[in-house]
Amino acid sequence: MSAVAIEGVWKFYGDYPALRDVRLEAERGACLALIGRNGAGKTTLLRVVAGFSRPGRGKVQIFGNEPRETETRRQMGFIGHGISVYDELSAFENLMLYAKLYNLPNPKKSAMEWLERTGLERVRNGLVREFSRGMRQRLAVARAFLHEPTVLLLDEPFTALDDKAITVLQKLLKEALAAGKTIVMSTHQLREALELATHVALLNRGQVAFHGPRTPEMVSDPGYVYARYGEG
Amino acid sequence: MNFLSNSLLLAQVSADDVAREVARLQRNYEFLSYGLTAAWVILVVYVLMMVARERTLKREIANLKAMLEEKR
Amino acid sequence: MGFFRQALVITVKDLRAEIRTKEAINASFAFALVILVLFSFAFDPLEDTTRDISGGLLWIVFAFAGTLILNRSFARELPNDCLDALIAAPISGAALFLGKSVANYLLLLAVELVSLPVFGIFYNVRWTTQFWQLMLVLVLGTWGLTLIGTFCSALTVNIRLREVMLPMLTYPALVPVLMGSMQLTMTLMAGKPIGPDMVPWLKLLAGFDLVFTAASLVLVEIVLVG
Amino acid sequence: MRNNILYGLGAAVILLLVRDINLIAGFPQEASQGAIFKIIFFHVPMAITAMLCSSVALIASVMFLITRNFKYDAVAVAVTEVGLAFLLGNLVTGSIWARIIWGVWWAWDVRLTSALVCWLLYAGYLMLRRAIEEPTQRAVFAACFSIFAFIDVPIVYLSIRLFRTQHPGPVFFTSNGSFPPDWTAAIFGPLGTLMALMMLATVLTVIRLSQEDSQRELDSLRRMAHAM
Repeated sequence: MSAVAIEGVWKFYGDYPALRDVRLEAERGACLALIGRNGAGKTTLLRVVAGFSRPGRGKVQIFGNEPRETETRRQMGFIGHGISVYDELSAFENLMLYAKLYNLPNPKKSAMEWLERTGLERVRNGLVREFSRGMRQRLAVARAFLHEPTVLLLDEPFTALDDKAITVLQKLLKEALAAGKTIVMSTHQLREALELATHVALLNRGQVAFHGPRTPEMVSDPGYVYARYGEG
Repeated sequence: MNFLSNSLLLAQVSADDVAREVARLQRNYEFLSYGLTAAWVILVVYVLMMVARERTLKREIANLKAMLEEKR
Repeated sequence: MGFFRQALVITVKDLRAEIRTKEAINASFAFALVILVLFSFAFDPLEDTTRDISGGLLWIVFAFAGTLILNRSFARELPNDCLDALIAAPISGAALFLGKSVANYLLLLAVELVSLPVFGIFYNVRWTTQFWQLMLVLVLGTWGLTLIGTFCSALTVNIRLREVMLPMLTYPALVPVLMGSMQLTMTLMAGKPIGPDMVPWLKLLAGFDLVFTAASLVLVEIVLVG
Repeated sequence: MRNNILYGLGAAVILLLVRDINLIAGFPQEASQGAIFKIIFFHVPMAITAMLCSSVALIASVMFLITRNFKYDAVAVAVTEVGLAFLLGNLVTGSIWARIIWGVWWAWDVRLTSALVCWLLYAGYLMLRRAIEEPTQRAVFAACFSIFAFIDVPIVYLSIRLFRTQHPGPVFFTSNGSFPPDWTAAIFGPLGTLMALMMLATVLTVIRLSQEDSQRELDSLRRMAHAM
């Protein structure tokens, strides 16, 4: 059974199909990079996979389950455009909040552990409002990894990050892949993403224009996929 | 019998009463006509609003289609 | 983790964030104060007739002040896309909604409890004579107000003109709650206890609260996930 | 085809209304209220049509939430808007009637007030729709609000009835024959004003529905232009 299976998904905005019959799969331990132009449907697709919006037709399965099932949600981690932590709370309080929501056995221990792994343990009682951009982003990463998800959904993960955050994230993602977790990410930063990716899917106007394993050519020339499979 | 009682009643009313009654009836009719006119005016205005919307919709669709052609 | 514990976690989070900034609660209380003062120009505060309608004034103040708190409720989730993370977390939309409603409820109750003595002083009303019955009305009426308000706050969260839309949607829907609370409060402010003739109003308030608690808990999942 | 049926229905409505107005003009005046009482022949059926519209809106909204078919969403908007127009007619005629009978334009009586609150609620529905741009979200949120509004209306009515009872009780279907049977037939009969107004509402709804189709075409064109 594949970790993430997208089976003939259509998503409509009114009558306009933002996704047309998308069929993709990602095995356990695979990293699928979704590439494509702005408005090609990458974010829409990720949101459907994450269960934030329902597909108009077709279905998404995470280890054979619906994305909105409670058990599935426990296995999924999502990093979107925003950092999804509260400015008015401290770093520690933010992580404690999510640890409790995910019903972790020892919320305090998990929160402390992830503060350490993202290098935030010294500022754990500072309010997020006073954090620098990089610190906020590292906290966002800690928030997403806190409950040890087995499926990671990342929407443009490298876009707004500073160097330190990119290093932290890449290290964590590599560890996750090595541990057999599954990653689906949409990206503009072809170089960083293609280094990690095992598979690549090119979306064009809501359709899958190309889907296959990542080849060495793609890494050496990030424009390769676009050039080869086109932009219509 | 009916005629008799009616004429008896009529004999008791003064000219003032008659005038007041006529005025009341007239006011009644006037307001009835206001009411009915208002009801129909509302519906007609609604229909006119729909026509106007139809027009703007058509125009916007035409504009957008032209723009999409242009972009292609 | 149980449904109510999840709701509690959300409530605590909202209250903590609000108490750190005090944005909504300060604005709400200041607004209540201003309206109380303005009303004193519209109606002579020392006349007996004013005291008769003072219960009504009070609830208008609460409804206005409440909107400020309710507006912030879901808007607080916007800046960092926090709502996404909450929806992704394994808790039901109903628990999320209940938690937020309770947080708003407590905040609004706090504003109301602070406004009451001020109101008593300004309008020379002895509001403490039927204290516990007044509290009962406050508890029931405010729950109806927050419930409808929080639901509409979720509906209007990402539209332009949110601040205008929320009162437009909530106030007409709140007519039964406001009317009931006003009637009861007017009686209590006059120093009379709730007699048998006023019991239907209490029933109406309780019924409204029950019906809409059920309806919004059922519908909110659809609103949040689409 | 659809247009022909529509024109036919429209013509039938006009004929029916002409017939009814003729009939009503021929009726004698009501004993205590005089000519103004005849406003009831439009005042009441307008209210009933509006109520029916809100029920249809509820059913359409629920059906939309279950099936996610935008046809139902279109029905819900169309019917709500037409219902609002009819309810406004009901309010205005009621107000004019009140001016004669009670001497004031607005009496704050139970039914008038609940109708007004109902009107405000559904006007809020339309405003909410205008404010939301994304079509799916617009339809979902509007459907939820419509359900809320529908639940609210009876409670509003109940509360206002508790508040004051000043309106003359319902005059139909009671045995004290102040309302003759041929008058009842002029409203509720198969050729009565109620039927005529309901047909009119249907015609308007169908026209509004086709506009909603154009609206959706417009939405998708916008989205397409945005994506390019």
